[in-house]
Amino acid sequence: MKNKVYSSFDEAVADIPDGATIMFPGFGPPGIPRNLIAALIRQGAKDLIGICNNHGALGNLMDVGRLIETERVVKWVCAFTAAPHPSRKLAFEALYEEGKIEAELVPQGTLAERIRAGGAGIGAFYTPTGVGTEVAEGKEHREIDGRMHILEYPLKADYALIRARRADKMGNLQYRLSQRNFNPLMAQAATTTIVEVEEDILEPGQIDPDQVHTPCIFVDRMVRIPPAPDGIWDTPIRT
Amino acid sequence: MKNKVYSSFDEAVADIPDGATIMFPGFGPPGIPRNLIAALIRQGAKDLIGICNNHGALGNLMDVGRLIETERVVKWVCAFTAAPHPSRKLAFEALYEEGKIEAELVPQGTLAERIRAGGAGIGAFYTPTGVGTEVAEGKEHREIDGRMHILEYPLKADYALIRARRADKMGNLQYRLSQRNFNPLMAQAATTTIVEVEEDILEPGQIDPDQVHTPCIFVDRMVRIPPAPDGIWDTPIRT
Amino acid sequence: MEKTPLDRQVMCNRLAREFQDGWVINLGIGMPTLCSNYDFGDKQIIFHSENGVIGYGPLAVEGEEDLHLVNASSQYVTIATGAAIVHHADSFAIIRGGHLDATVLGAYEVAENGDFANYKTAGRKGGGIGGAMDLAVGAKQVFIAMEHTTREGEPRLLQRCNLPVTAVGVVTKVVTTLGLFEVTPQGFELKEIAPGYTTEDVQAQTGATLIIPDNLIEFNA
Amino acid sequence: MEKTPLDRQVMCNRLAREFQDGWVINLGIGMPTLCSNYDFGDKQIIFHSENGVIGYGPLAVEGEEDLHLVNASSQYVTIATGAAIVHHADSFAIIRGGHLDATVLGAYEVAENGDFANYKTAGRKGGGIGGAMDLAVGAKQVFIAMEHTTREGEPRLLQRCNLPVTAVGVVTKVVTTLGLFEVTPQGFELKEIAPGYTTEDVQAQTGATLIIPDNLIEFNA
Repeated sequence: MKNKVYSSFDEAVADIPDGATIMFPGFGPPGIPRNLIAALIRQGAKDLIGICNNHGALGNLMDVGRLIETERVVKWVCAFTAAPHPSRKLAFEALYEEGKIEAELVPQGTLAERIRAGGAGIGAFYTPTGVGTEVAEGKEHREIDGRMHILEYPLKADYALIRARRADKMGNLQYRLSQRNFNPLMAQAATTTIVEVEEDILEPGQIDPDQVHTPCIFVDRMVRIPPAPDGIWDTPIRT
Repeated sequence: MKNKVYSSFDEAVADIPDGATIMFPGFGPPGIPRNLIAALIRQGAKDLIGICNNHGALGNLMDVGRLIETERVVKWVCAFTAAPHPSRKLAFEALYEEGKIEAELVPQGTLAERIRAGGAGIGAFYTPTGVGTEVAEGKEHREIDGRMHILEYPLKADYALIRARRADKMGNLQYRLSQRNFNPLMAQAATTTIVEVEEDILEPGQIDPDQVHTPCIFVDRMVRIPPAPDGIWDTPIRT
Repeated sequence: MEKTPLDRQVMCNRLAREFQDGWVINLGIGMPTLCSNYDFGDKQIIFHSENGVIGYGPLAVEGEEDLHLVNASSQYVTIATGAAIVHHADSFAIIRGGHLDATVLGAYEVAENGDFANYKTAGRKGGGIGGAMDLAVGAKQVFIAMEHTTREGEPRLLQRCNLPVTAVGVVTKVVTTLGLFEVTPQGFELKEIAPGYTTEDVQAQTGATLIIPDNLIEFNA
Repeated sequence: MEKTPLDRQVMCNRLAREFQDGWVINLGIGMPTLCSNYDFGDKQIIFHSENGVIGYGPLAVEGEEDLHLVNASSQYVTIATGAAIVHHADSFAIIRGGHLDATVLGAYEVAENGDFANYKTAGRKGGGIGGAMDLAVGAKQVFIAMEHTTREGEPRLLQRCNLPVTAVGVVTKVVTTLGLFEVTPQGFELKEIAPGYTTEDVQAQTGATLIIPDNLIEFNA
């Protein structure tokens, strides 16, 4: 059996080259691979292309916003190029407005579906989402069953950085509650999938086959998150 | 809370009208809604359109082959219009060869993806499957990233007949092992989803939210399968 | 009678009253989340959020947050009895596939043809689409909850949207600080009016010609 | 030396020997299932089947069948340690998405351009595609295991397929009762020959011109 368990986050991300396309899951705090993002920042790869629902959150928790601040990102594919509230500007927005980072704004469901298509070998798909809006500009239109649709293409990545609740040594993963979000989709759409795991990594067979969320065939590397302060763990965000 | 638990299969299928489009899951014996199929045969609806991986299996277990024999089906959408072995002909083949039943032959992965698209609001999708074969004839072709694809459209149904291992009263479902197959896809793609359940129907909250395979929002009616001989249960098929 | 604009909770209660037993609902960021505070009595309402939670409950009490569970506004919530979790593509398959009975969204502008704008403000390069475009085209009904006018007193109910639209022709009902409106083929129909206001008051703050039906009633949440 | 066509298990063992540690493999109905009987030693091979089983083991012993678990041939099988189950669309997302390292399929005909035919026999209206078209375009390598000729002695390795094809230009290796063949841009190359046969014997039963390399060896499973 191939060993997929790595002893450090730094080792797990060491080979990510300049120019890599990387998928980052997370929706709100749950499911963000904070430890792998921190390791990627330490590692120093540049000219990166990111695929992620957002571009970070307010506050000082480690997330993609911290990576973007380092100006090692050239392009960001996401559902928010501005925060929902104009008062909550992040580093991304200034860089984007200055033209220092390119962005592709994608409706969230289209983003999720494009990532799924990337992992599922679908060449392209028609969706009604975005018809009549700026995101439809320049896209192919087609009326299907009396309803207008636009054509959207798959997203793939060189790497996906994933956070899971539980794993076995083969790489079968489980997520807990809304931690799941983009994680299974990105694990499937990336060439190399690297996972930070919240619990001790189990022996094969300890996860019920009916209850695996990401099958081991999509997982390449895993690191158990150490206790704080060595590992990054969420704490409640209270506003 | 709406009551979704019905006391008999006959009651659960009573309103299926002539001309209905119905999805039937199953791959090999596991996951076939045998009790609901038996009730549908008793009910007598005709001019039905079926969507199903196969058109029945050899042997005398209740399945879609028995429905097709009754000649109340006008069209069948499936991945097998002939058995894999020419020696194993079923009633369907004779009816198909005589022109008494229309059929649409679909590669199995395209069938599954078309059903998923039906439940997911995808207007159409491009797949490389079938390019250069008879199933691509008459379909739109498009080269994407240097590879030829064909355009395929979603499948929906008026009804899906489903078999699950476990359910709660709200309609959350779990399947066991390869019983899952087409069941979750069809439950999502049909207007009305009717489920036969192998275990006693649980109270809401007794199934872990992380381990639900079909969320309750896709389930309309459920019937607990009674012990044999009133209920139809699989027995090992030995060849 | 004093003219007091409707309270946000009262506005959302009015929309929540439309929800029927068994409905699956998605509440947008901000004001719409207040709909979940309504007392639904015997009705079972299932709240869906974009991150794949089908069945969430009230906000978590401070100190009892489950760090693996937030709603679409990134607030820690509780899980409802009988909930289910799916991944993001399956969550939007629910939305796009027509499996939501209604969504309640905030907006900057709503037009009498059912268009609305809620993701991009004037003069800003970026936008925050999130799940709004999918919700707008996927849900069976799109309800909007918003202030009747901008902070500067400009109308938000318009003949046509000025801002980039989120979707075209999808809004069915709008509740504002001044009343409840239905989007009809003929334009906005004022169904219920805030206490103390006259139809002329409301028309004066609206950028489209209102239809005033004979059966107009006082706002009733 | 006696000319004895290769045994089916021996043929499948030869293909199974190609599988590398960690490979994900789908075995077609019939003869290909014999590949799972090969002794893989320390190599971990994950067998996938169309119905969403990722990691199945040997056939179930009679009397110990699990009625919820079959392989793609509808045989009751056992579950492997560390298995996972997905639904049919996710199962074919694995296939179509390029996540299978190889598939082994049966065939009626294989052409020197890599086309093959395995779903429809001559003169029959219906066909049995099953998962074959998806496997053929999705797996990184497509191996075929089949008799070298038809029951009537007609060749199955051809310049071009006569029957309706399952996919075009995808086959990489073929094992038949007479040897192991690779599909190259120049046509079929005979890599290993069944004991007792001459290259002329094999060519005589083949419908395309074989490439005979200098390093041709005896079939070695």
